[in-house]
Amino acid sequence: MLPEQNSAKRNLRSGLNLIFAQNPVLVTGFALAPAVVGTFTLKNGTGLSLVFAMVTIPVLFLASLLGMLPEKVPQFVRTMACVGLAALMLIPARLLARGIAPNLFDSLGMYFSSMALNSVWLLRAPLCQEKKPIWALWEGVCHTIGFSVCVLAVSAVRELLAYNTLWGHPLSLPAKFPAIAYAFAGFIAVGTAAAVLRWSIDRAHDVAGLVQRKRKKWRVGR
Amino acid sequence: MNTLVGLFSLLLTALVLENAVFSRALDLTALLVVPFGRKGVLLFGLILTGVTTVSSLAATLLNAAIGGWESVLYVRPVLYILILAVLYGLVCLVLNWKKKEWFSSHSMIITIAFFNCAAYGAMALTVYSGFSYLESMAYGLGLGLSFLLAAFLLEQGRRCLSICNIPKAFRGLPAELVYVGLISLSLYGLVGHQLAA
Amino acid sequence: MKWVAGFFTRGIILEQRKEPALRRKLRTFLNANYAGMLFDSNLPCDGAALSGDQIIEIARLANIVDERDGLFLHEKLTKAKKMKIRVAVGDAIDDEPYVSSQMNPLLFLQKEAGEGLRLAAKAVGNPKIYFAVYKNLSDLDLKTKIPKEIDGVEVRRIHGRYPAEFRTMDDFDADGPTVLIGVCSLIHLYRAVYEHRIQSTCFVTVAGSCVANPTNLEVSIGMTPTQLFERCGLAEEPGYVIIGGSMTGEICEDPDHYLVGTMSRAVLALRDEEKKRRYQCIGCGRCAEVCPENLTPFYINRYIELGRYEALAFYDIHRCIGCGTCSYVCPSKIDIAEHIKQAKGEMKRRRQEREVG
Amino acid sequence: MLQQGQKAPYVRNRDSAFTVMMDVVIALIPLYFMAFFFYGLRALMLGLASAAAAVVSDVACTLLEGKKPYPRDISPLVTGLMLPLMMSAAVPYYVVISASVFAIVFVKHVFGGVGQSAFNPAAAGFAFAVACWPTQVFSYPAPFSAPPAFQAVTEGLSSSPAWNLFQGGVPAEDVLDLLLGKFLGPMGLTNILVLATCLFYLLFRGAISWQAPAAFFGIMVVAMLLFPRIPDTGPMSLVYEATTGMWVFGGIFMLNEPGTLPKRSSSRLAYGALAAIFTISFQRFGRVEQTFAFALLLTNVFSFTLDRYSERLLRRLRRVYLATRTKLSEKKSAQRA
Repeated sequence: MLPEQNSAKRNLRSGLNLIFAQNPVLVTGFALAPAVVGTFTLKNGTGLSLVFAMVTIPVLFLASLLGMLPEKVPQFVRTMACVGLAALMLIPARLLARGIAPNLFDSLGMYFSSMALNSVWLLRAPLCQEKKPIWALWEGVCHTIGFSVCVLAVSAVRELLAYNTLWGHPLSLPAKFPAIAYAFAGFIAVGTAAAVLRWSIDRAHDVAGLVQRKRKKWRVGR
Repeated sequence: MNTLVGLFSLLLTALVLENAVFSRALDLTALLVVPFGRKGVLLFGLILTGVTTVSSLAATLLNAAIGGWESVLYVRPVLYILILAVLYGLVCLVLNWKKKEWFSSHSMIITIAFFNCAAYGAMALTVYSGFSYLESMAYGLGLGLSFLLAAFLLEQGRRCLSICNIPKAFRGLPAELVYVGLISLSLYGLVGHQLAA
Repeated sequence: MKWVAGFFTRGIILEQRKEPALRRKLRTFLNANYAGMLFDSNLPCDGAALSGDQIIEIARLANIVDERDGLFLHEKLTKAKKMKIRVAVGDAIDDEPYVSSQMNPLLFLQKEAGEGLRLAAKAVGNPKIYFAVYKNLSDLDLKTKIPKEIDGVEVRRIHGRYPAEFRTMDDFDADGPTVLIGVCSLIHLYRAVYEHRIQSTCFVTVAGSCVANPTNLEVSIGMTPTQLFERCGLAEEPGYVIIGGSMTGEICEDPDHYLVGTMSRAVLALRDEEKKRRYQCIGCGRCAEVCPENLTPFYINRYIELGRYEALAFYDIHRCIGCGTCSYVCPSKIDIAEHIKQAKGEMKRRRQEREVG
Repeated sequence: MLQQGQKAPYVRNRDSAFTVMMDVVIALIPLYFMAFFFYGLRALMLGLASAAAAVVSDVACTLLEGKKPYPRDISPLVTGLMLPLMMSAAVPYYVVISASVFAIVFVKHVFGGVGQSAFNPAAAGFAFAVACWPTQVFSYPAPFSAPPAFQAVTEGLSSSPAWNLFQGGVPAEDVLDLLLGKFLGPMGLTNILVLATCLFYLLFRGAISWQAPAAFFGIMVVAMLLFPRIPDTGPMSLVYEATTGMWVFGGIFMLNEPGTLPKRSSSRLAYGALAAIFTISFQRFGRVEQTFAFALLLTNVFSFTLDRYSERLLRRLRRVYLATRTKLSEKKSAQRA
């Protein structure tokens, strides 16, 4: 374990960054498949966030624990162990999903189960092996929040436009765009969301820079 | 002869109509984000094709074995993934034994090629459609090749986008997503009115 | 080869706008102190009595510069003699609009031009001789007739669309190695041989939308554009002044002090009536349709704008002859030719830096 | 110097981006005239709404990108005017408006605006409308039925002969009616004679080049004649397909959209051929009755590639040509010596 991998301040900050500035879906581009196709209703989005949380947090934690194993154990064995855990976590996730909506699993189809193989933990697990379990857990939580923010926002907008409903409750809007529920609109929606996020981060940076400069000026002036 | 034509049309269906990337967004991360390079994408696609072919066959076999046992419903996806894990373990063992250096430099590509939505999707879709053994293999093959087709189209798209004056917010991933989305829209003319499952 | 260079050429059909300068008589406009400077030589003032080497020697003594490429005529002739030239062509092509400073002297000083060409031919070993004149002069006056033969020398017309000068070689290539010599320098050669005159003048077209009486002038080297405009009269204040052709010439920033030289060929005072509107490139690809070298200026320009110079080699940017047809046709009024010129300079600079560093 | 910043060449062509696009707008006017003739005021109002939506969203996007709007750039107008012509005259206003907003925002401006669009905005806008509201776009009022200008049209709508063809049947319409455009169909593109006139106008004005449409129409006509998809003779199949299909309009207006068309003439030929092949295969295997717009979107992907391969071929030919020329001249001089 490397010491700089485990400094508290650094880990806290990098975790919080995952929510917006380093959003796993919109900025880094992980786990795009469910975020693109599965997010045509808000319920689906919630279900995806749920299964993401159920899979990613424990698996990253496990990866960090596996990091304590001796060097001799080859990497692919650790990966297999993680895959096994991820697969098993699908069962409780599915039971919980029934609580949200009875037909959630069917409406998500294969995307529900394929979340067990999401690229977030696949690509992050080797790095989490160097971390303390607590920080791996923190990273998993932050990844989940980042993923949920993106997926919930996209799915809410898509449900509103495609069906004029939100969580199944009808709302009156001037026009219905049924095609927004299709895959192609998912691509465009996620792409646009990524652009909007990037644009707002840029603006936020501008504002922060302005504030800092002003503060400096004020100090110099005194 | 008839079966051959049927298999071929199934392969084409998987290749174009139900293209892994454009109609289901499978493996989009590997296509858009992971920096494989051109050769890496080709290697990835080939391994993926092998994985989808073998795993869809395995899924069909498994399904025949466990049959219509209702309470197995919750376990089925878990079993699919465990099959993948076993296949992965076997391949890694062999490679680790025979070609250690090549394996250590390409282990990331192999890992991602085994564990992704496309490999899982091939298994789930073949079982869902109730294909026979040959059909499921043809479908898995088509699904893997469809990734290569999408990678080829996206390569052209990237070149085209590289000389476009794209607004700053859209540069990179967002523009590529919209690009894939518009190709997907063009394939809507073939597929027609349906939701991806 | 000929049909390739004729009908199937790529390029543009230009309004030539050579009239009225072309039909007007060639006038002289000389500085008193320069006129009639002679060089010392005891060679006879008779072309028939001179040998080839003596003619080259006279060209050297008279300091004649070929207005076509800026080379000294004697150097050019020596080189041509070594190459065993089969064809010598008096170049009066003038394919750019407004410019007629080679055709006009050819038409009005026929004897001098013809004799000059024969002298030059003698100097390089008696090849076949022709004059070359551009063919597509659609808006000529009825009075102006370009004869089939000038002083016993056949006049060949260069067919095809605008950038015609660069493929003149192809038209004569069938007969063997060819040398192209500007008509103005041939006239000066004649004068040097028969009168022992040093070249102290050059032929210049003064034209453009702001010039009251467009004329071809024989002027002393070293006059300023302002003086020439005074001679020909200005109808209105010029928007900008150009030295050289209207397609490839350069802006003259300071017409009061610029000195007109052998290579100037034309001094144009122009003024754009409309405000020049710039658009974004709409990607129509007309530049690729007209490019005489069959390049794709669209992509070249796009890569230059993006600053990706490494991609330019693929598009064969070094084959660009700088004719400006792409900028001419561009409906978005983008200065593609200028961009390519700058990019070439930039690439050269970078290459040198790499070699040094 | 009164005028500054002039660059060589100092004489320029009179055509400008404005006139090039204005030619397309002028070519669209007779189609609107036909639409007005058949369907009255509603046709014009649809065009106006769509064009206004396109222009407004274009200006908004330009401002959002932090650029100055340029009023002489009328490319959104062209896109906006093309879109309603392809739809039924009874289509609700929100369909055309959202189609043109989609075309401008997500197809044109995402990829950098005018001249840089990777996909044809009008085709994408139409495809979006079809994906969203296939019934509204494809159910047509009868000609001269005078649908109300502003209210929603719900009655007297039925499918067009293109639907019959799509189902594998032979249309029942009179051939003369088909040729004159008097049948149920998209509001602006039923009259093939007017479309042909537009094609010749655009070709004559130089607003479009001949290569892409020549290859496209050549292959389409041959395919329709030799391989009819309905149980009828080749010429009749051609008449049916050409009059009812959108590909004639598309091959004239959408295929030649300058931003997406390849730049080299040889690749334009290949591009037209590719578009034709995709259109035909989409017709045969697709599940939408008008497939040209979708096929064109797929063709657009290859535009840059075709140019690149054409350039590569040209480079090779150029080098071979130069090498043989020097060899020939060397041989000649050797013979002389």
